[in-house]
Amino acid sequence: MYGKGLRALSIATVAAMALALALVFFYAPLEAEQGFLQKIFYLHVPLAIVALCGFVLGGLLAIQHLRTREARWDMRSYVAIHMSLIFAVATLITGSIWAKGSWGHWWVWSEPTLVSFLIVFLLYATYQPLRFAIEDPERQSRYASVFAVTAGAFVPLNFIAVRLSTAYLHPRVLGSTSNLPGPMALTFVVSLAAMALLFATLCKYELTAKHTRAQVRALRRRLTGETGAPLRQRSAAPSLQPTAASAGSATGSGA
Amino acid sequence: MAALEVEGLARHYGEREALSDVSLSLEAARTLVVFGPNGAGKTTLLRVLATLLRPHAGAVRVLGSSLPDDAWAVRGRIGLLAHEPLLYRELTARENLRFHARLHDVAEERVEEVLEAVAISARASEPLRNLSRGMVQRVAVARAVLHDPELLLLDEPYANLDPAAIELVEPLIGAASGRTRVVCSHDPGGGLAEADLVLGLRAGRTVLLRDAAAVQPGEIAELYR
Amino acid sequence: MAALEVEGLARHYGEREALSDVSLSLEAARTLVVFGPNGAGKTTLLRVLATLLRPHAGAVRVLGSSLPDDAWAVRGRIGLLAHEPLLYRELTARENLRFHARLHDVAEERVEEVLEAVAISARASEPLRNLSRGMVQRVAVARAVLHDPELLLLDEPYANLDPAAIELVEPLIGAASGRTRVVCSHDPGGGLAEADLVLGLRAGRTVLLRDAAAVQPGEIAELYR
Amino acid sequence: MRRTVGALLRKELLVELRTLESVPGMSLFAVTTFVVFHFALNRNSVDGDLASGILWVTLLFAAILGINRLFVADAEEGGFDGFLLAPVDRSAMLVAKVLTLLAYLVVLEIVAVPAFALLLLGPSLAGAMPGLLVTLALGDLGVAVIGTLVAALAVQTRARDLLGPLLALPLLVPIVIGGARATSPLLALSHPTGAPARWLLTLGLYDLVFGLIAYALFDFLLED
Amino acid sequence: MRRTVGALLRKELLVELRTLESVPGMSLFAVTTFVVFHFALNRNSVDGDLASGILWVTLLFAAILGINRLFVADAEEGGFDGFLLAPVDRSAMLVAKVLTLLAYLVVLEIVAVPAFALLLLGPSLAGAMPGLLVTLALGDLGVAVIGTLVAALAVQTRARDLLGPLLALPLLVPIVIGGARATSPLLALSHPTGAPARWLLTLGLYDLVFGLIAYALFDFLLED
Ligand code: HEM
Ligand SMILES: Nc1ncnc2c1ncn2[C@@H]1O[C@H](COP(=O)(O)OP(=O)(O)OP(=O)(O)O)[C@@H](O)[C@H]1O
Ligand SMILES: Nc1ncnc2c1ncn2[C@@H]1O[C@H](COP(=O)(O)OP(=O)(O)OP(=O)(O)O)[C@@H](O)[C@H]1O
Ligand SMILES: [Mg+2]
Ligand SMILES: [Mg+2]
Repeated sequence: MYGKGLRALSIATVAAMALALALVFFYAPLEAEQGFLQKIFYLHVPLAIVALCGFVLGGLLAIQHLRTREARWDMRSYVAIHMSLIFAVATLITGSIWAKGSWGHWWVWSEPTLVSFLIVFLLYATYQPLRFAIEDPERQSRYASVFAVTAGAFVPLNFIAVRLSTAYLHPRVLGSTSNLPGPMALTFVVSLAAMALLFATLCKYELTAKHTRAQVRALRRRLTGETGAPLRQRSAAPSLQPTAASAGSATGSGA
Repeated sequence: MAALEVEGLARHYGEREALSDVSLSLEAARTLVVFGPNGAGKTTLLRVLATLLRPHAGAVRVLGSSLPDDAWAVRGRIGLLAHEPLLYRELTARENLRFHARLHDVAEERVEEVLEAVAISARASEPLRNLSRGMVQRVAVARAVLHDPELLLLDEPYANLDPAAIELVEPLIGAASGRTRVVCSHDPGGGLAEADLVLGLRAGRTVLLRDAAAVQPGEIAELYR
Repeated sequence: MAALEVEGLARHYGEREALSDVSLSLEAARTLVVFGPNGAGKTTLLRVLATLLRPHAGAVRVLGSSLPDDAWAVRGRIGLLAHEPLLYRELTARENLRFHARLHDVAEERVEEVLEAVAISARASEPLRNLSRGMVQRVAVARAVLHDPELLLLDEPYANLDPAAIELVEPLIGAASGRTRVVCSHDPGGGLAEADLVLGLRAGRTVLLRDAAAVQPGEIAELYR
Repeated sequence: MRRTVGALLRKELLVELRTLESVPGMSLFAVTTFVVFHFALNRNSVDGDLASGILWVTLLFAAILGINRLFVADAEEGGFDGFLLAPVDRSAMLVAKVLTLLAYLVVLEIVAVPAFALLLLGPSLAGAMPGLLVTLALGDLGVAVIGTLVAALAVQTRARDLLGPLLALPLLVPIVIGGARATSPLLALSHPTGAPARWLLTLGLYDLVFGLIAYALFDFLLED
Repeated sequence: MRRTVGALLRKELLVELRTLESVPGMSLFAVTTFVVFHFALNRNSVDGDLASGILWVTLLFAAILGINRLFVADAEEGGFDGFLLAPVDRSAMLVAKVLTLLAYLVVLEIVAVPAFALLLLGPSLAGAMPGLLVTLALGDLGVAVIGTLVAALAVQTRARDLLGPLLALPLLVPIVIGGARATSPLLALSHPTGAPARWLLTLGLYDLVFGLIAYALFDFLLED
């Protein structure tokens, strides 16, 4: 059931990525000051935006998990944050490349956006270690969700605090597209959409893979018993417990 | 209505099943004794009944409230004596009990009363870490009965107690206390003697559930084979 | 020569006397069972004999070496089973025992051997914190006998063990092991049965010291009065 | 709830008095840090940004030492389970721990701020005092709330000593920013002014938001 | 002795690995700390005295965290007694714990120093490297020895967290001040020079004295 729609989504993503690439290289005009390097903008900014939204999304999914206690919401929250972390690393790398190219430094402190992004990244970098350090899967998912909600709320708050701290604001985040020249704005919007699609597709892939693996394990354990499949090693990733299944069989058989 | 009603209870830790499909029902003021080899799931069962662990499947009703949803309603009517004393080692016996008395809204006099009952009054002003193991166990007994619970959950309650102490705590946690009790035991003879109902667990599954009067000692020995 | 010779031993914690003027002597391959109410000083005596606590007065000779000066010579020939398992909860049973095997310069095969002997092999790769209380106690037994000690010091060794486990560890720490043993017990019947020599302590003082054959069960009950 | 919080606070006080685990260590760490800066900077006085920065970073580090110990006694001895068995509102634990941590921080500052004035600070504290008190109070509140949440998260993990600081540091960055920025005009050598209302407001809002979050989430950390 | 130290180190490593991969944890920790400093001090780059002060205070903080947890696992579970029962040289415990703490500090520095250079430090590290390495090595050694001694003392007196930081901090002050003084000329913006021999010598002597003291005293600490 997890695999459903995956193909359509993948195709849409590939198409959108292709379109975005085409626009970036053949349609969007060359920026006067920075030249070709500016093209990284269409990668860097969508990555950053999607990563941040992904973090917040992870928090929202975690709220759902805390409310319903269903393992699948924790799984979704985990996947969203996991993907966002990867996107965040990509943002930091592309941003650094851009910074080196246009300012001559790999890192500058005067950009509040960069710094607050770094803080958010540092916070989320503890997500996996936190999960890994808790062995009991239930407690792991509960604690991870508490973390995800807290950190999700922290993302916007932190941006506000950091922005306030710096008098001048260099990159005009999000609102800035309005002052872009038309073709650039269009290219940017398409790139952003493609990036969001990519995020969704990758999440879905990971979810499907995890779910399939869990089902295979459950089947194997049911067929061969404990000896057939050794207990799952401790891991930071959530496990989809065969809770519902075993509960069903338990009540079914009676006593 | 039964004090304890469990139907198809299951609980696992990760992929390890600690309890599966356990069903039982216990009338008020009676004693259920749980036997089973090490790792059978006795402690897990007790912790589920004590509202400290959520059941993963099945219906559990304790003193008329179903867990985990109405757990708040039965806390305070349950007394748990676990493997660990659930006390602060840095505090004295009296301080520990006073803390619990406040949490349970019990009068302070009751603290002195139970301290007296487990014969630890003379040492009640020393941090627990300076007491011997058996003395700490006595304080743990005092804690478990401090709020006069209706249901007692006892995990090998007599471990580390000397014979005199066992007699001493009898009116508090023994059959004579008149409370509903669930006792985990490794002592086939003693356990059977105080039981009304016997539950035998093996690897988390029920292998014996019968009125104590109908249980042969050999059947309990059989459990450990 | 006697395996254990204690003469006028005293030990206090701060101003509290835990042991005073305890004297005894135990031949090799025999069993001394120590009875006494909670807080009598049994654990303290064991820890002194195990070289973990210094005697404050008196002469103590263990396996021919006098404590505390020659303690280094007897460590490694003593196996202690204390109230706490003396193991790392984060490590698995196997890792814990391998650690001790290295400290005692024992071959790694011996680790598997004792794991097998206490029937914990199947769970030997899980951190101890995931094991049930009785399983941890089994690992503690394995640790105590890992280096094949001449003298066993056992503090309520059967607590938390199921009857099958008690049988299982019998060849390791029971009378059949052929080792010199000092056992603290709260079980008058069982304790007396395995004793060669009986020591009764009350508030740190010797109130009974006699060959087990000459001890009446009533005398032990008397100790707890 | 009042009664429960009272009982918990009493217990915390007893444990801390018995063990002196947190407060002395925190205070001494702060003083030592000032001594180190005093010698390292090779300067007898600092002011403005540098002064407020050193003050806040030191307080933050000292706070983290306290955060790391906050729940250890409860987790180790099964005190958590004891509390969970009582028929009381679980949020009482949050409130009590926040108040405990707050008390630690206040004691810490009673020691650390005069020490700072003595060892490092150039301008006199007298005029800055009211503003400083307000800023510290707002900062402390935030640190206490976030610290308690983080401590509860970290204590049940195996790596609590490392995870606690790791989780706490980023979450506390906005407080340090707000606190340091609000304090620095107070400690300026020339023309000290009041604490900027903007920053006090930011701190207050941050406290409020995280107070609500902690209140909503804390129960989940106590379960099972 | 070699075998015993090996066994102990192996155990430490296992416990550590079981808890958290400390290297990533430590790197995160270092980076976050410097971000905090950046905000608190409101500076984009530091040099000289201030830089060396920040570096050493960070180190001090990490050291206190490390010292606090050094013997916790052993004391809690009676692992200490298990060790004491073995027929081995007790100084092995000292050596193993010093090495453990040293490893902890070295790992921290391997990630913290480059992070510091990248994030905060004005002048380039290239020229300062040899001097810095020597200073850090001497400082670490002292911190490790004193930390172990104090942690052992604290754990035995059953009041570990009271005595841990309380004893460690005053004893560490000379090291941190010496280290900071020795480092600051290395990090100067203009005319960086080598680490002053005077301070290195002081550090070395201090290490030596405490090494001897620790070696002489450690057996007593482990008794009873
Ligand atoms: C390590 C992280 C980052 C680095 C090194 C970096 C670097 C840069 C650079 C060099 C520019 C070009 C500025 C110019 O036009 O001269 C830029 C622009 C921009 N960045 Fe980033 N960035 C980073 C993170 C982020 C994040 C997290 C966001 C989003 C929330 C972001 C959003 C933007 C936006 C919107 C622009 C466009 C500004 C404009 O309209 O020119 N960046 N970034
Ligand atoms: N926290 C935990 N994490 C993982 N597994 C656990 C945990 N606690 C218990 N278990 C496992 O669950 C099973 C049942 O444990 P439980 O403690 O209920 O046994 P028990 O019947 O009380 O045994 P004992 O007689 O030894 O006390 C055991 O296999 C045990 O290893
Ligand atoms: N660390 C300590 N500090 C102070 N007093 C202690 C300490 N350990 C034990 N005692 C005291 O010494 C006395 C003897 O204690 P010990 O543990 O030897 O008793 P025990 O005979 O083993 O009792 P139990 O049967 O309860 O295990 C007790 O009064 C106890 O309170
Ligand atoms: Mg149990
Ligand atoms: Mg004892």
